[in-house]
Amino acid sequence: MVTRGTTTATAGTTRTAEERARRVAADVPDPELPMLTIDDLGILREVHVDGSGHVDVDITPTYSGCPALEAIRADVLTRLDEHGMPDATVHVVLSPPWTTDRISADGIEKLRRHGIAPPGPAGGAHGDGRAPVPLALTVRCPRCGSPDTRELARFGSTACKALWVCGDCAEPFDHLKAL
Amino acid sequence: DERDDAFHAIIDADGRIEPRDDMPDAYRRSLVRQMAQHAHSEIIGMQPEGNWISRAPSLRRKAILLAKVQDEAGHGLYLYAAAETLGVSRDELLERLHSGKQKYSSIFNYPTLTWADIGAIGWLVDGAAITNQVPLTRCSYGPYARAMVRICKEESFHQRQGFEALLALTRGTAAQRAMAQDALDRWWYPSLAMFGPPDTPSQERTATHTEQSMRWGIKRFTNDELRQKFVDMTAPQADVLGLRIPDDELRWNDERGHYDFSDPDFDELFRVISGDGPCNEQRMAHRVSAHADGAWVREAASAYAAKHATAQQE
Amino acid sequence: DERDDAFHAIIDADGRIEPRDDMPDAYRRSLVRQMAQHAHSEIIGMQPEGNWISRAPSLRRKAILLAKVQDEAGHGLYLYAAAETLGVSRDELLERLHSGKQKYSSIFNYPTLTWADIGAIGWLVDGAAITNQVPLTRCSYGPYARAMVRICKEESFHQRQGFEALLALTRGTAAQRAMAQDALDRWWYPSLAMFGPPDTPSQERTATHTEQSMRWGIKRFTNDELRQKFVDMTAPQADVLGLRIPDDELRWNDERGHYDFSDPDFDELFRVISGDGPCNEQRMAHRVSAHADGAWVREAASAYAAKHATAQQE
Amino acid sequence: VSGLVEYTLRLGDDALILSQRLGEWITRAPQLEEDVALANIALDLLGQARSLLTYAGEAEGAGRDEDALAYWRDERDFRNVLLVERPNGDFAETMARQLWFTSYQYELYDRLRASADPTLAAVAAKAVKEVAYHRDHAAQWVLRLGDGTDESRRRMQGGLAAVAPYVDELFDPDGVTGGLGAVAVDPAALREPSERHVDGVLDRAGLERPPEPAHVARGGRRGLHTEVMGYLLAEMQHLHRSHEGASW
Amino acid sequence: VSGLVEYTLRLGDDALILSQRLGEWITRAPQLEEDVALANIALDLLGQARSLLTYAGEAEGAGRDEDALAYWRDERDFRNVLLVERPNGDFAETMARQLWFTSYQYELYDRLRASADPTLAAVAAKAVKEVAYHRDHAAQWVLRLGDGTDESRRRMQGGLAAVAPYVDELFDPDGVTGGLGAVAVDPAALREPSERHVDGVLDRAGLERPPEPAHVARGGRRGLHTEVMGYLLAEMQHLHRSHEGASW
Repeated sequence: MVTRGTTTATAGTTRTAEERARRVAADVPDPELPMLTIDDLGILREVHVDGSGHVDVDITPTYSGCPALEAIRADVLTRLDEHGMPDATVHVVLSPPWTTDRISADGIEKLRRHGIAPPGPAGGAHGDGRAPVPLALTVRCPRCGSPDTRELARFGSTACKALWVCGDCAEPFDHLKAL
Repeated sequence: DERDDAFHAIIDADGRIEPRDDMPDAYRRSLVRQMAQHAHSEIIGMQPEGNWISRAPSLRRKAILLAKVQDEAGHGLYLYAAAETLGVSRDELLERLHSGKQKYSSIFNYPTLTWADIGAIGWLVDGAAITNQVPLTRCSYGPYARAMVRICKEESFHQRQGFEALLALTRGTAAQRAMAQDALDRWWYPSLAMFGPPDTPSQERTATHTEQSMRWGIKRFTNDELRQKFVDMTAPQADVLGLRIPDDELRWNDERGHYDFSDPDFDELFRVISGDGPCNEQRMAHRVSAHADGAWVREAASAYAAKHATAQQE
Repeated sequence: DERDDAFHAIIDADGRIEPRDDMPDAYRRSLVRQMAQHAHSEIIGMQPEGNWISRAPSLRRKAILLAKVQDEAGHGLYLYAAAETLGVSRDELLERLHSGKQKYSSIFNYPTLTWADIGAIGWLVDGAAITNQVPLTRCSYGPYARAMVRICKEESFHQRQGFEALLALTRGTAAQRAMAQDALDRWWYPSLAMFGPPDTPSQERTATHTEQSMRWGIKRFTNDELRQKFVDMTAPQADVLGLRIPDDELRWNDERGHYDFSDPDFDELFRVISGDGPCNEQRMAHRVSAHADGAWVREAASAYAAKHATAQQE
Repeated sequence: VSGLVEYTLRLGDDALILSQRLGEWITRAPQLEEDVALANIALDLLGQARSLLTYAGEAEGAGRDEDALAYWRDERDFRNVLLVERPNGDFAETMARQLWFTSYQYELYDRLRASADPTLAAVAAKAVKEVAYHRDHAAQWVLRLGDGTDESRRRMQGGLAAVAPYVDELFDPDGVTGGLGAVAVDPAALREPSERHVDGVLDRAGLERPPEPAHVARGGRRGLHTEVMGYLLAEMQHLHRSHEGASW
Repeated sequence: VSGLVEYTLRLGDDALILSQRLGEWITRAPQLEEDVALANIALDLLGQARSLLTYAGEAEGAGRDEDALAYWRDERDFRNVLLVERPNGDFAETMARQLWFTSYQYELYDRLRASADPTLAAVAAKAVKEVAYHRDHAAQWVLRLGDGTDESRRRMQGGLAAVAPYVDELFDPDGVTGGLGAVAVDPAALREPSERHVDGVLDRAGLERPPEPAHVARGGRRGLHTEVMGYLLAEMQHLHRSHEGASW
């Protein structure tokens, strides 16, 4: 629950170690969207390695109640351990809050490939924080690309998803809500 | 005829049938029944687990359980929507559930008596469901196959969380360990029964049904093959948990490369399917009364939508 | 007239008016109101206590509480029957309760938040009730006076049990002691308010009402006299319990031979009487819905009785 | 656990849990007379439960008193039949449950007066007189509801159907009672007289025995309860368990 | 107890208890979409509660974590407003409660993002986006029910009247928030924007503001709850308290 400042690594070895630690942590798949890594989703924040080799990893939840966070924490620690970095701590940071804008371009493409309509930009709707619920006007079917789609349920099986259905190919699909 | 030939050509090439493709009526009916039963199972399955949301022993476990039950409702929604691509509405399917014409998985006719049952359901019931469903990701009907891809991913996460919930118990106090073992004792055979009756040729109707479904690519393995997969996956996990599977016959068979095990009581399975389970009546009554109590809300939503559709046209 | 004279002769001789005696309409109306309010208080008073039957912390306390609530229902029955001697039916009186035309004691519009409240109600509320009612054993209306004899005996027993329940707490753990003190803090002033508004001449209507009731022998002491009696009885008991009455002014006054104390907030009393109490709405809604839910049962009982009365006559 | 302890817990738990359910009626009964009557029956049952649980604790010899047994056992350790833990339903359903349970319990206590165990015999001798009243109370109401209005008859018939799946368990024989010889009463022997009494009341009320239920519910004697039981226990035990070791 | 701890408990308890109530809807919602939506909202609230209770425990410095605060405090120590502990009632009453609570909570979190306390600010910044969805969800339903059928309009009007006595407490100012300066948000300042939002929704729905209630219920912030609260806590806490010291 603490927001940590960044420290600049001075020694080159630390930087190398830090890059390696980050690559390892970045590869951890999201438990609920396992085709995406936590880096794709923007859940992974800072990774630091101090002089003694201790790794600090900051992750942030997609939403307040996200119960996958514990699993992510465990998976990050396991991966680091497997890669010879057993001395690690995973911190949960809330600030700044996660938004769908943090999903990488790669992540957006993977979502689409797996039949999940990616979110539109959240920044406009939430930029001032006074958040009217963003209207998703042009959600395209991730399968056939048709814009003839409609929202079936604003809340989907996981908190970040809504359920939509395509008017052309008739198939239901998940849409990651702009948050 | 020509349309039949096109359908069979796709099936034979292990391709995907899509909603707008031609398909034989029997194939469509079979799929509707299978997808509906799957959707019904998701929503009825919320009841035994929902039973513990208010009483979860830690806030973290409460959050995990809430998220899981929410996932199941979401899967139900998704599956009903996928079934609608076959030209049958959710309302019709619910009506068939409520009138008893369509079934849901019998496993949900057992009660959740202790918190450990939540772990056992995640580990065993979701484990069995995944074993059943992973092959369906290659099912011949496109929307169902893709739904299975998505649902299996989320269910794998549930299974892992169920296992972890049990692990916390078996690494906990004596009372917690006893609770975990008791849950395994009660849920083991009902979980094995989830794969359906055995593949004996004597039960010809069932066998024929299975064969037809396999020819159509909407079933990929026989019941006994799936049951074996499940036992092979689960038995070593029980060892990790330090729990004893309540089957004296259970042991590794080097020759077969599989675990030997005793079958569940299939007579009980048939009794429970046909209504004689501890919770059949309770589950249906709960479901039907929720639906009936909500009728006025659904009517209001329809009336509102109709008014505003009219208003827009004017 | 002559009948009035007979009535006043009995009253003046401190005798008893009996059901078949002549009595002025105003006397009858006053009595009906007073007895009905008393009966209503018994049955509404079951709610705050009934609230803890299912959760009582020991089987012994559960039995005592069950017996007490049963007594209250019995007192209610008895008092409605006594009121019926004045020519008004229980159904009519219940109708006046349910429509809000008649009141019950405002003390029952406070919630029972912890187990200690059960002890506090027994000790303070029953104590105040007894203080109010013991003089009524000499009330001019025979059936009411006799009812009071019986009821006061049982309520003394309840008061003693309430005191003992609190004593168990104050001799128990720190958490139990805190629970007991908290209950006293919340119930003290509402209990003092049970004796009604103060005897100030400024509130003339009330004073007149009291005076008339005293002339008729259906009230024997003024509100303030009764309140003083109650404080004099209760303050030393609080010492035995080791609890602090939440009144900085409370101390023995040697000169007066009484305890000095602060009055309750009479504005609050009037607010609660007129509907603005924490539980007014809840108590009435509970009572009315129990009555409504039971209508079909009462109708069945009447129908059965009518059929069998007819059958016997045939 | 010895057979005697197990058997005594069964009797005690039946009484305790039914008492808990009947207590829920108080302030909610259809008329004031029934608030009194149901409180009275609940109190009688609670008294029986206290004697029986106390005796079970003594027979067990592990230092558990009535409260330890009522408040510190978990759901899987309760031995009551499923019938008594059922939610009350409407007044007709409660009376249907009362009709069956009192018929059973009356026959049981009547025979248990002759138990080779003097404590059980003494508890039964006292309780059988109370239960005679409870049984009469239930019978009177079943008559009035069955032979009252159309609605009451319909509801009474519904109540009988609702409890039907839970009746058989009362009469299930098993090794525990069998192994106790003249100490215990064979539940199977109570079926015929209990059914005779119930049938007699239904006949007089012009009510029909409900059809055989699709499912016969059992398991309470082995601690396999229905999902409502956990909620009942949470409410009953929460305060006591929150103050471990405290006296009340 | 410091003002910060007290204030954080208030925020956390509101979220926790409302989450508990909304969770009761699951498997009972009028349509599957609402099972999902209400579970989702309950989960968001639970997540907020966990962050807030964890922080309250840290600020208190007595070693209490989220579970110690949720499971081991007694009724008199809970700081939630009475509104959130009310039984759900029908769907209209739940939506009336949601309309008021989300309007309040949205305005609260929106301002709390600028709190001088960085943790509260971070929790609020995260939560405000979630609550925007909750508030929209409530508004959509109030519109549909108010402007749906005669029955839904009648029920929605009834739901608004049922929660009316519990609205004022949300905006009660007191010394705790006053004493915290720029750390806390003055609840009184939230009244006007919350009411404006609610009034806007009611207007669009063609609904009337219910008449002033005879009694305005308050006391939750001082641990003076309604009688339903004890039952809610018994259910919520029983299992946890039954295994003191266990990990789950």
